[in-house]
Amino acid sequence: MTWLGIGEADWIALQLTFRLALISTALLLVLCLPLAWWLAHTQRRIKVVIEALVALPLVLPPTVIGFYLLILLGPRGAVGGTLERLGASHLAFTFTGLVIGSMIYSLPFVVQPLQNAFQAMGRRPLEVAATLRAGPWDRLVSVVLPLSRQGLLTAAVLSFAHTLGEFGVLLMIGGGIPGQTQVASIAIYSHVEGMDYASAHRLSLFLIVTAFVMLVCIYALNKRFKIVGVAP
Amino acid sequence: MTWLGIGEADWIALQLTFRLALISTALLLVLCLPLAWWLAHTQRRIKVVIEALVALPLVLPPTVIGFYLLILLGPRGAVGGTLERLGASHLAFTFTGLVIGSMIYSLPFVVQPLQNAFQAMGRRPLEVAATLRAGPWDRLVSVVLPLSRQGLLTAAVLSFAHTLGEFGVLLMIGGGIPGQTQVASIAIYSHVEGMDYASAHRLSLFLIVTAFVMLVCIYALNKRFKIVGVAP
Amino acid sequence: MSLACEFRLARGDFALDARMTLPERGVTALFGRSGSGKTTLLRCLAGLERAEGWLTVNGCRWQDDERFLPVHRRPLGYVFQEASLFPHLRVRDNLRYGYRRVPVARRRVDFDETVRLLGVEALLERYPQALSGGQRQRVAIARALLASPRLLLMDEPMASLDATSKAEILPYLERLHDHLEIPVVYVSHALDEVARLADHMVLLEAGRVLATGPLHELLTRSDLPLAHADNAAAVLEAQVLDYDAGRQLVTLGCGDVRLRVSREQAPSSQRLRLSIRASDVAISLSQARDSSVLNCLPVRIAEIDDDPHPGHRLVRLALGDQALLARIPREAVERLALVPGMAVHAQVRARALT
Amino acid sequence: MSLACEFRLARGDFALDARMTLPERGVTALFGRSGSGKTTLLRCLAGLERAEGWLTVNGCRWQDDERFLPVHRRPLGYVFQEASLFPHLRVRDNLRYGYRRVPVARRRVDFDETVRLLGVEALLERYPQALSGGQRQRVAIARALLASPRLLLMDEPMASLDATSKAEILPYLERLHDHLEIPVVYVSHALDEVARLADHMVLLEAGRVLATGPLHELLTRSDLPLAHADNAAAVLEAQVLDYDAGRQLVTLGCGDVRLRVSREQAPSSQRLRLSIRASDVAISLSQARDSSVLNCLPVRIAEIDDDPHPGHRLVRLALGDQALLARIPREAVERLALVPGMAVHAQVRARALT
Amino acid sequence: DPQPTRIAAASDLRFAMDEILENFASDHPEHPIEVLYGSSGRFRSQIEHGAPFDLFFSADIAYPRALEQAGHAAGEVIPYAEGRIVIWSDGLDASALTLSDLADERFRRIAIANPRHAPYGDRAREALRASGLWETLERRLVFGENIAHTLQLVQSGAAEVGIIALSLVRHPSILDQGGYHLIDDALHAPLTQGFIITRRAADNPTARLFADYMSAAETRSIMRAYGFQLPDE
Ligand SMILES: Nc1ncnc2c1ncn2[C@@H]1O[C@H](COP(=O)(O)OP(=O)(O)OP(=O)(O)O)[C@@H](O)[C@H]1O
Ligand SMILES: Nc1ncnc2c1ncn2[C@@H]1O[C@H](COP(=O)(O)OP(=O)(O)OP(=O)(O)O)[C@@H](O)[C@H]1O
Ligand SMILES: [Mg+2]
Ligand SMILES: [Mg+2]
Repeated sequence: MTWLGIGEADWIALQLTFRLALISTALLLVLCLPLAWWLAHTQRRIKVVIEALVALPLVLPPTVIGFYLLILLGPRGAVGGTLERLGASHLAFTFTGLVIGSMIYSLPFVVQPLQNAFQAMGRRPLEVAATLRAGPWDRLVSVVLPLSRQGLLTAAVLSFAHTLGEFGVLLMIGGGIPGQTQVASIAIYSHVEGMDYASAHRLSLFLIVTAFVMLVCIYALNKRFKIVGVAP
Repeated sequence: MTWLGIGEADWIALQLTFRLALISTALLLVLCLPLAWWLAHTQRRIKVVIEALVALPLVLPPTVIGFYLLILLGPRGAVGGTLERLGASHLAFTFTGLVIGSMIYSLPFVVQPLQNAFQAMGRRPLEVAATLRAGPWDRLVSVVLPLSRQGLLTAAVLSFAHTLGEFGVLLMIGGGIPGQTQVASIAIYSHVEGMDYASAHRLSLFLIVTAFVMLVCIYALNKRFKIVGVAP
Repeated sequence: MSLACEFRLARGDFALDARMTLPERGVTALFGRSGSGKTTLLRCLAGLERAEGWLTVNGCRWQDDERFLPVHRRPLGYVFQEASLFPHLRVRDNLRYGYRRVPVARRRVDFDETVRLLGVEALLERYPQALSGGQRQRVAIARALLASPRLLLMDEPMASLDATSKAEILPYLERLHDHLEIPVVYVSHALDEVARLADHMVLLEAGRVLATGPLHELLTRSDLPLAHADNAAAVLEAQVLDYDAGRQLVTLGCGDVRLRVSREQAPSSQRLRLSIRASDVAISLSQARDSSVLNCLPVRIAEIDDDPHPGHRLVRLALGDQALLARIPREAVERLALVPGMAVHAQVRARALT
Repeated sequence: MSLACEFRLARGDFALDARMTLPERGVTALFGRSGSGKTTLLRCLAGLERAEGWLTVNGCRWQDDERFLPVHRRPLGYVFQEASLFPHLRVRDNLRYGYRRVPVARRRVDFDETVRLLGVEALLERYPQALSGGQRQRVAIARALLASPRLLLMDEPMASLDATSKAEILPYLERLHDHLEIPVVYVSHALDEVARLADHMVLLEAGRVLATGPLHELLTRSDLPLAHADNAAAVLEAQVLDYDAGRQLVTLGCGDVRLRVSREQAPSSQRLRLSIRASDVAISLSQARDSSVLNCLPVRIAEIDDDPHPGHRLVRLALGDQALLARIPREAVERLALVPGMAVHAQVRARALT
Repeated sequence: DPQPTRIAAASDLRFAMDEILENFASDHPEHPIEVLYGSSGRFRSQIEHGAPFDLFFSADIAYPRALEQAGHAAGEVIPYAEGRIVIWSDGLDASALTLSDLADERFRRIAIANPRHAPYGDRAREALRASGLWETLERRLVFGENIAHTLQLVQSGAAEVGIIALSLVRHPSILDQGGYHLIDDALHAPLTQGFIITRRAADNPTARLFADYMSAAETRSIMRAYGFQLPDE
C-alpha cells in the first residue's frame, strides 16, 4: 500500500497528525476564546500574571515539557494517578495525551492573537449590537467572531501548523507508537535517524505541499471575503 | 562556580540562550516589519502565497528543518558552500547559524501578529500623520509602532520565548558546542537524558522563573502605559 | 409619566447627576453645550453605562439598585454620535441586523419605506467604508428605526447632513414619532431642528439638569440660555381655522388673535405648532398695511431684556397667554420709546412646524 | 490665481471630475449634498488620493502627470470629517504632533492662544477616549491649525459643535484666515457658517463642479440651488461710513443707499460684509417709520421666481449693483401687486459678518 | 484490541534489529512484534511512566539496570552486545585514519555523541583521553544528541570526521561511502548493551520467545555482521 512512495505506516501517521492538529486546534480555539476575551477586557492586576503564564510553555524545550507532562499524565502523576484511582486509565501514550500536550504547547499561539484582535475591536461594535437586540451569544457569533476573523485565522493557522510539526512533546508523552501516537513528525524523524532519507524527504515534501495548499486556500478564501479597510 | 545549584557550563548556556533570543527577536522584528506591512496592505494575488510560505517553517519537525538547514549552511550547501568559496567559513556550528535557524523557525510568530496589528490600525492614523508633516519614517516611529504595540509585544514575546525553548533546530545546526552553540534547552535535555534530573529541574526552574519574571514585568509595563480603549 | 430616571455617574472631573421625567410620547430635545453630558445621559438610558440610580420606562423598572435590564433586552433604538456601522456587513445587512432580531409580530416599521425615505436604496450592497459621512449617518438612523424601538435615543443624528437631506428626513421622523407613539430623546445643537421636532426639552449643564419642561416654555424663558441664543425662537400652539388652498395659506387662531402661515397642504389636525424666531419679529407702533409681512399682531410688551447680540435688546411680547420673543436693535427701542406694558404691533413671519 | 486643480477619480459608481481655481487667500466654501464628493475632493487636494490630474498651489506644482508631492511635504492642515485623533497620545501630544514638526521659524500660530480659543485647555492631559464628540472635534481643529498650514482643508469642522462653541470659534477662524493669508477650503452644510466665513464658493453635484465664484454671486443666482435653500441669503459688501459707539451701530454705504447694522466694536477695516437672509427681508410699498426694523431701503424688483417653500415666491431685488433676496408669501405678492421693475422698499435686518 | 508485542530499541540497533525481526516474523508468524527506535534515556523515562513497551534494548546497560532496580523489569538484565566505536568520514576514506590523525588541522570539526548523556559519546571521550588527544581536540568537537545525529553531522559535511558506532557504518548505504577505522577497544571501557523484559510483559509469551531468540545462532550472526561484539565471545 505504497502511494506517492509513502508507505502505509506513514499514511497512518499523516492521518493521525492531521486529526491531532484539527482536534487540538478546534479545542484550543473554543477554550481560549473566553480566556482571551477576559484578558482583553479585564482591568484586574492578576491579568499580567495570566498573560505571562500563557507564554511559559514556549520557554522550555518541548522534550522537557513533554517529560514533565509524562510525569503528570502518567500512572504516578497527579492527573494520571488520579484517573487510575478512579478506575480510568492514565493518559500517557494515548491520543488524548497527545491532544493535551499539543494544546498546552500551542496555547500562546491561540490566546495572544485572539486577545489582540479583541482589543483592537474595542467595545463599540458590541454596544451597537446590544442596542439592536443582540444577546451575548448572538453578539459573539454576529459581531465578535467576524470582526476578529484575522486574529482567529492567525490563531488557527499557527496552532494547526505548529501541531503538524510538533515533535518533542508528542514523542515524549506519546512514545511514537505506530497507529496510535506516531505522528508524521516522529515518522520523519525516524526515517532520518534510520538514514532512509528518501522516505524522510517524501514525507516532508508531502507534509509541506499539503500544508502549503491548505494555507493558500485558507488565505485566498480569507482575502476573498476580506473587508477592504477598517471603517474610519 | 556553582550558584543556585546551577553549574558554570549551564550558566554559560543560559547566557548564550538569552543572547540568542534577544538577537534573533530583534533582527526578526526589524526584518518582518516591512514584510508584515506589505502583507497588510497589498492587494496583489501573490500575497496569499507569501502568507502561506511564512507559516511553513512550523509544519516540519524542528529537527528536520534543522537537518535541511545544516545541509544548506554547511560547507556543501548552497549558502555555506558559497561562503567557503568566498573565503569565509560556513555557518554550521556557529552562533550566526543558530541565529539564522531560530529566526526562520520563529518567523510566523512575528509576521502574523504584526500583520494583524497593521490591518487593525487601518490607514487613517497614517493619513492624519502625513497631513501633519510626518514623513514615512516619522510615521513609522510616531504612529505605526505605538499603535501596533500590542502586536509588536505579541511578536516579541512569542519569538523570544520560543527561541528560549527552541531545541530541535538549534541542536541540529549548532552541534552543542559549550560556550558557542550549546543553549540552555540542549543543556536541560542533556541532563534529562543523562538522568541528572536534579540539574535538569534546577535549570528548567531557573529558565521558567526568569522568563516568568521578565514576562510579568513586560506585561505590567504594557498595562501601565496602555490606552484604555480604542477611540470609537 | 412614561420615562423617569435618576442617574449618578463620575468620569474623571465630570459628574453626571441627572433626574428627569419625560412625557409618554413625543420628542424630548436634550440640549446642552459640548461636554455637558448629553451622550453620557443617553448611554445611561440605554444601559451602556452602569450608572447609579434608577430608570422606569412605560411603568417597567429597567434599572434600580437591584435590577439592571441588559441593553439587548431594552427595546430601544440608539443612533450613536459616530455612525458606528458594522464594518463587516454590507449596508443591507447592517440595516437588517436589528430588523431581523425583532419578532415579525412586533415590527412596526417598514423596511422598504425606511430605506427609501432615508435615501439609502442605492447603497444597500456597499460596505460602510465606501460611504460618505452623511450616507453613513443616514444608514445608522435607518438601522435604529428598523429595530422598531419603543424608546428612541438619537445623538445628533443629523449633524453631518446637508439641508436638503435634513428636509427630507425630518418629516419622516415626525410621522414616525406620531405613528410609533414612543418617547424619543433627541440630542441636537440645531435649534431649528429641535423647535421643529421636539415637544419637550431637557437642558443639561455640566452634568446637571438645568431645566426641563415643554419646549415652548423653555425657549422663551429669559433666565435660560435658549432665549439668548443666536437663533432664539418661540413656539406657539394655535387652532386651525381655515385653509386657503390657492394661496397655500392657513389661518390660525391664537387666543383672540388671528395669524396666517404658508403651508403646502391642509393641516391634518386641528392644532398646529408654529415656530417664530426672535429675529423674525419686528415691532411697529402702527399696523403696517403695505408690507409683505403676513401677520401684524396686536401684542403687549411684557419684558425688555438684555441680549448678548451687540446693539440689541430682547423683548418678550405677550400674545394672549402665550409668549413671543423679538430681537430689536437698541436704537429702535429708543426711537420708538418702547417700555414694558406698552401695546404695539408685532410684524411676524411665522413657520408652521407640524 | 493661487490654487488651481483638475482631478479625475472613480470610486465604484461615483466619479469625481472637478476642475477649479481658488483665490489666493480667503475661504472657499465647498458645498454640495451628502455624497456629492466633497470629502473626496479635499482628499485629492491633500494628496491622500492619487487622482489623475494636476494641482498648483501658490505657483508650485504639487501634482501633475510626472510629479506627486507626497502628503507630508504639502504644508497643509486637514480637519477630517471624523475627528481622527491619535488614540495613543494625550490631547497635548495630539496638538503638538504637527506643531513640533514645523520649524520654529515657520510657525505662525500660537500654541497657547489656539488652545485657549478652542476651549481645550482643560483637556490637555486627557486621552481622546475621555472626550465628548464636540471636544474631539475642537481638538482636531486646533491640531490642524497648529501645523501652521499654508493651505487649510476643513471637512465639516463644526458639525457637532453647539451654537455657543461655534460662536466662539468662528471669529477666531476669521481672524486666523486674515492673519495667515492662506487659502482655506471649507466643507459645511450650514449656510450661516458659510455665509459668515467664505468669500468664494464651489458647488459640487455628483462629483462635478456645478458652479464656482464669489460667494455673494452664487448665493443669489436663481439657477443654483442655494437661492432656494431654506436659509438662502445674500451677501453685500459695504463701505463703512460711521460708527455710533453708544448705540453700537455702524452706518454703511452700499452704492447710494445707507444701511445701519449693529456691531459691538468699531469696524477695523473700511469695508464690511453683510449677510442678509431672504427670510429677513420684507417688502413694503411705503417707507415704514414706526417699525423696529433699522433699514428700509429703496430697491427695485429684478425678478420674481418660484420658491420651493410652500406659498412663497423668491424675489430678487436690485440694490445698486448688488443683489438682495426676499422670500415673500404669494399672498403678499398678489396683495401688493408686485411685478419686476417696480420700485419698492425693502425692510432689511442685516447682520455684519466680518 | 490485540496489541502486538512492542520492542523499544536503541537507535544503534536499528539495522540489525530490522533484520532479526524479519527472521523472527518468518519463524514465528503467530507472534507479531513491533519495534520503535529511539534514545535509550527517553525509553527509560517512558517505561518508568507506564509506556506500553514489552522489551527494552538499551545502548547502555545502565538504563535497564536502573529500571530493574526500580522494579520495572520482569527478570534480569540481559547483556546482548558490546558496542564498538569507529572513526568515520563522509568526504574521505577513514580507513586510512587513526585517532592521532584527528589532530590534523584540516579536520576543523569532529563530531562525537554528547558524552554527557550518550554512551557512545562517553566512550569516544575516553578513547580520546586515553590517546592524549582530548585537550587538543576539545575545541574542535561538536556534539550530536545521539549516535545517529552524530552520523548526520558528518554526513552533511559540516563535520569533516566523526566518532560513531560501528553498527551504523556497517549499514550498506554507509559502507559504500568509504571505509572506517575501528578504534581499539582497549582505549575505552566496554560499552555493554543490555535488555530487559518489562514488568507489563511478565506474562507475555512472545516477549519471552523473542528474548530467547536473541541468543539464536542466526540472530548472533546478524549482530556480528553489524559490528556488535557479543558478550560471551
Ligand atoms: N468604494 C466606493 N465605491 C462606491 N462608491 C464610493 C466608494 N467610496 C466612495 N463612494 C461614493 O463617493 C461619493 C463621494 O463621497 P464623499 O465622501 O466625497 O462625499 P461627501 O460629499 O463628502 O458627502 P458627505 O457630506 O456625506 O460627507 C459618495 O456618493 C460615496 O457613496
Ligand atoms: N474618562 C473620562 N475622564 C474625564 N472626563 C471624561 C471622561 N469621559 C468623559 N468625560 C467628560 O464627560 C463630559 C461629558 O461627555 P459627553 O460625551 O456626555 O458630552 P456631550 O454632552 O455628549 O458633548 P458633545 O456635544 O461634545 O458630544 C465631557 O466633558 C467629557 O470630557
Ligand atoms: Mg456627545
Ligand atoms: Mg464627506
